[in-house]
Amino acid sequence: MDDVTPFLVLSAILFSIGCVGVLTRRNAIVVFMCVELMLNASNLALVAFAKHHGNLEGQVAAFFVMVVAAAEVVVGLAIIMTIFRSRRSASVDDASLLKY
Amino acid sequence: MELYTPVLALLALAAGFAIFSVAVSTLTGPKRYNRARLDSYECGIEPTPQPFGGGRIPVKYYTVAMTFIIFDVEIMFLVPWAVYFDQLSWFGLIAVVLFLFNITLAYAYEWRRGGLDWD
Amino acid sequence: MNDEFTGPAIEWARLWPLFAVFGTALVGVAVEAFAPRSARCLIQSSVAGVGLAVALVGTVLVALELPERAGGAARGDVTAGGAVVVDGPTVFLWGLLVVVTVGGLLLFAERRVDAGLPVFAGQASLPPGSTAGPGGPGEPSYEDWEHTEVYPLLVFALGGMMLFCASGDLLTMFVALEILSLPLYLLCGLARRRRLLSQEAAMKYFLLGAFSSGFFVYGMALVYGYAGTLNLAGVAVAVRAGGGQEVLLLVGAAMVMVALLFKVGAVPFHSWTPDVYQGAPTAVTAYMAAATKIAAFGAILRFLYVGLGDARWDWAPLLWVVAILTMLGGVVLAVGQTEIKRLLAYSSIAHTGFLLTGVLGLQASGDLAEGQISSLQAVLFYLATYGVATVGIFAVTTLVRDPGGEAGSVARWTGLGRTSPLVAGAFAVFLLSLAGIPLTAGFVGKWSVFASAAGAGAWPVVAVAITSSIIAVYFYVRHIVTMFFADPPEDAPVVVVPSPLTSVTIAVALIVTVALGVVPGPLLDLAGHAGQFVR
Amino acid sequence: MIAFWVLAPVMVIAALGILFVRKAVHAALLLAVVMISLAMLYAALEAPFLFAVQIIVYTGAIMMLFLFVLMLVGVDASDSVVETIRGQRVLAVMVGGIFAVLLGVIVGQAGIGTAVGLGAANEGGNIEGLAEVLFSQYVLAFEATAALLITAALGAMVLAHRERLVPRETQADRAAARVRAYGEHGDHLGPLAAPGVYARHNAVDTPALLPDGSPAEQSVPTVISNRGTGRPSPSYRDVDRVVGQLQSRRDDQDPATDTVVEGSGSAARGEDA
Repeated sequence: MDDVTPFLVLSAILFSIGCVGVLTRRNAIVVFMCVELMLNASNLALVAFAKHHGNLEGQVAAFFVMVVAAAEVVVGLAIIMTIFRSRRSASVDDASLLKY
Repeated sequence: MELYTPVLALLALAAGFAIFSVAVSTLTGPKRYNRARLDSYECGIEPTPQPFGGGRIPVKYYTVAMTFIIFDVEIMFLVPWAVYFDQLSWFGLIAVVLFLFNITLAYAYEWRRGGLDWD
Repeated sequence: MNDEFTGPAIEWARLWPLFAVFGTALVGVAVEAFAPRSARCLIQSSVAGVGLAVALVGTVLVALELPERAGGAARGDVTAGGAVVVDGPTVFLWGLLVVVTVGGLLLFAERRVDAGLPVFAGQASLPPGSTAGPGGPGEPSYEDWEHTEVYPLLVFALGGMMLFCASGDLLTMFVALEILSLPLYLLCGLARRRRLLSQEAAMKYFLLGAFSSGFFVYGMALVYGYAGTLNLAGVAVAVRAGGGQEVLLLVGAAMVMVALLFKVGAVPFHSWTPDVYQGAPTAVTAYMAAATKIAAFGAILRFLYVGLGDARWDWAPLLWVVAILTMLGGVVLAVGQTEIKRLLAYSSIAHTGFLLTGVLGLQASGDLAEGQISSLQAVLFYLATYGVATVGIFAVTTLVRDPGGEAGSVARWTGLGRTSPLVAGAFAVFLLSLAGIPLTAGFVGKWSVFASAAGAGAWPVVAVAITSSIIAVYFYVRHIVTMFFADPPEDAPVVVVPSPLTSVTIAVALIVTVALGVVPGPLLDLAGHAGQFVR
Repeated sequence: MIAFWVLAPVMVIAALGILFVRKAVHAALLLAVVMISLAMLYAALEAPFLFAVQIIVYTGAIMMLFLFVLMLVGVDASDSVVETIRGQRVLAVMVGGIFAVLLGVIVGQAGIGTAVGLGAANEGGNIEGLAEVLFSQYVLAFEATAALLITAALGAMVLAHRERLVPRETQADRAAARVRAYGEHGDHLGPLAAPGVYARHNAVDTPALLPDGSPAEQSVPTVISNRGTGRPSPSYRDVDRVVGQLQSRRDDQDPATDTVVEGSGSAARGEDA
């Protein structure tokens, strides 16, 4: 347990999966979940690096990221919900008045 | 790790019980579905306010969920402060009181605007 | 750990404009909570106005008192445990942000352009199209209601921006990024007219913004992995010491830059810009087009110059590519646009490219020839000219209206110069400034960023910049020509006479744009006087 | 390390699942799996406080909000697989490439070295250590977070809360209005009849029977009658048939047959029950 590399690899995998998810999924709520996955992966990296460096700054950063994510989720889901109520669809593509 | 064994055992037990009960009731229970059965209430009072569309929950409760999240986050900030209170002394107290005041302002706003009214 | 805890020194004397802004927003929330509806709009806008005035005065006072550092090359202080750096560039950007926000506030409070109705939706939680209340005509309805929450949101966004360009560590920068973004996401979705478009703009902006902030956090983690600290000065120390896993630093810095470049709308992270600029209420577009760019360029400069200044040769080539792509992408896509706001959005993308050209002009202060414009000075000056012209030009677009809202199509503006020469003339001046025609502020700005980039040896980028400026002149001038030398259509849009709020905004922006073009000296000196970043 | 090797595959599979499941609610549950596993990894990485925060804030609050919104917009909302932006998947593959690079970078650094470990930093307790960092370097960020939370509250209220145009109607107002309606139009003053639970049937979707045998349609909850759910018409027809039978017997037969009718009536009741 002296080497945090496996944790970093895992966080890289999760981050990339989240990234691919944002680009391929069409449901706004699922897209947003993939963003949350990315943030979680980043937190894992922060906590792993905190252990690596032996200081707690990384953990505090991860804590802040969680808190900020909470506020972001409240605002974001409110926006997604509003547009769903207007259009009765949560698909990113159905929201296409603004293309080109 | 030994410390966590009972916890893990309990987790496994709880998960097993949950899965078992759901599975058994699906397998053996009678299945009759109609719109009245899938309604929020099969009988009783008419739910107010009515949900929009086909959803089950009125959008109004979003503010309740939001309030929960805000206070949740607030408590998470209070824990380190409370644990380390004797060292943080006045500086920490002022910082936290300022923080709490701000959150309370948001709460006052929600309350005054009827975000908490139950109708 | 077991030592006695001592709180960090928080220098109120340097930070109080920031606290004044946040305090104003909090007062705004209290007004929302306790003031009666009818009085709210007036109280809110006055509270915000007073708060901004206090912040502006405070910024000036703070600027006058900044202690000199490094033998006069820089001035300022690191405060709040290294989280905030108040130095010359910071206060310059603060002043600029507050000024732009005042413009935004005036546009927010405008009522006369839309027949006495406010700019924002009466009740955003209602689906678009469902207009009034339950009653018929004469019954109470949401029609003349207004979300006065927009004022505290505006001020919160300003606070976030001020913190953003002053943050001394990546975590504070991240929190500030969110503080400035969340209100803007919300404001984008609150248009009174064309609600669906507005809500879609908010959703796109939000989803892509959240995506980019994911990149920021991961980049922050990798930089932390490299340096063992999130503090930019600490990162600089680690970079100078060398060793460690360089690649962590580079990937991390690249990811942080992705998020920052997203905020300024650089190609290839620009796709949100036209949609959001078009969908958002024009007052919000005016504000965020100017202010977000100012704040985010402040953060980009600080991150690159302070944190990664010694790794310049690692990031400069990548930034060359981004700058070239951004300029070309912006102008090429702008040529085919038929909507005014989209046209301006693409032009703002091109301006991002010009600003990045200026960022590339970073040189060690020893390499700087006597009297040569430093890149920081050039970018700060460019931001001022761009910000003022942007607020002005979007303010003008609110005036030309069709029955259903603003006349968005370029074709509708045909012949406007004949029917209302004043409005068309103001629009033309702003366009010329954005194009960088001499005797406007835009020219001086462009000239200074190009000069500083050329001085640093970024010749290819400067060549592309000049080429794209010429293309840009083509479509700006084409628009001016159709405005003045073609006949107006039968059903020409109405040009409304705004209240003094909008008129003053436009007039001041116009005067500043022309004045900075004729006598750029004082502001250039001021930007130069700001000096370097304090580490 | 055992925890890691057990949880990591689970997390990767769950995360991949988010990419492929059709229903949003399944994606949410898979994300919850990832988040809870992550909490356990935090415990393994000497971050007990974050272990708790991850569960409480992320799994408890954020996922709750996600599921709440899914319930709100309908759990069945699933996305179409039709590709609307051409080259979308290609782009995704490209991002997969970036992923590979990223992964290669970090694995290539195999062993960024031995971790220092948090033994020293956590000596006085993990939460105490965090508090010290939080209240020194990041105290301003902490205060600024309040701004973020207020923004969230403003946003939720603006977008999800509809304010009242007219003051709230109290019970007293409603009672007064009813009496006024009774006085002016002679509207029914008392409560409506209960549904037909005790009349001929034991479900609320059947109307009560008035003394003359006709159904009291107002006794069925409007929710049910508006949606046309349940079984409205058969019971109505049933009532008509029985009433008709009663009437025809009464018209042309002697009283003795009444008992038969009652018998058939009770048989019908038994069926329905």
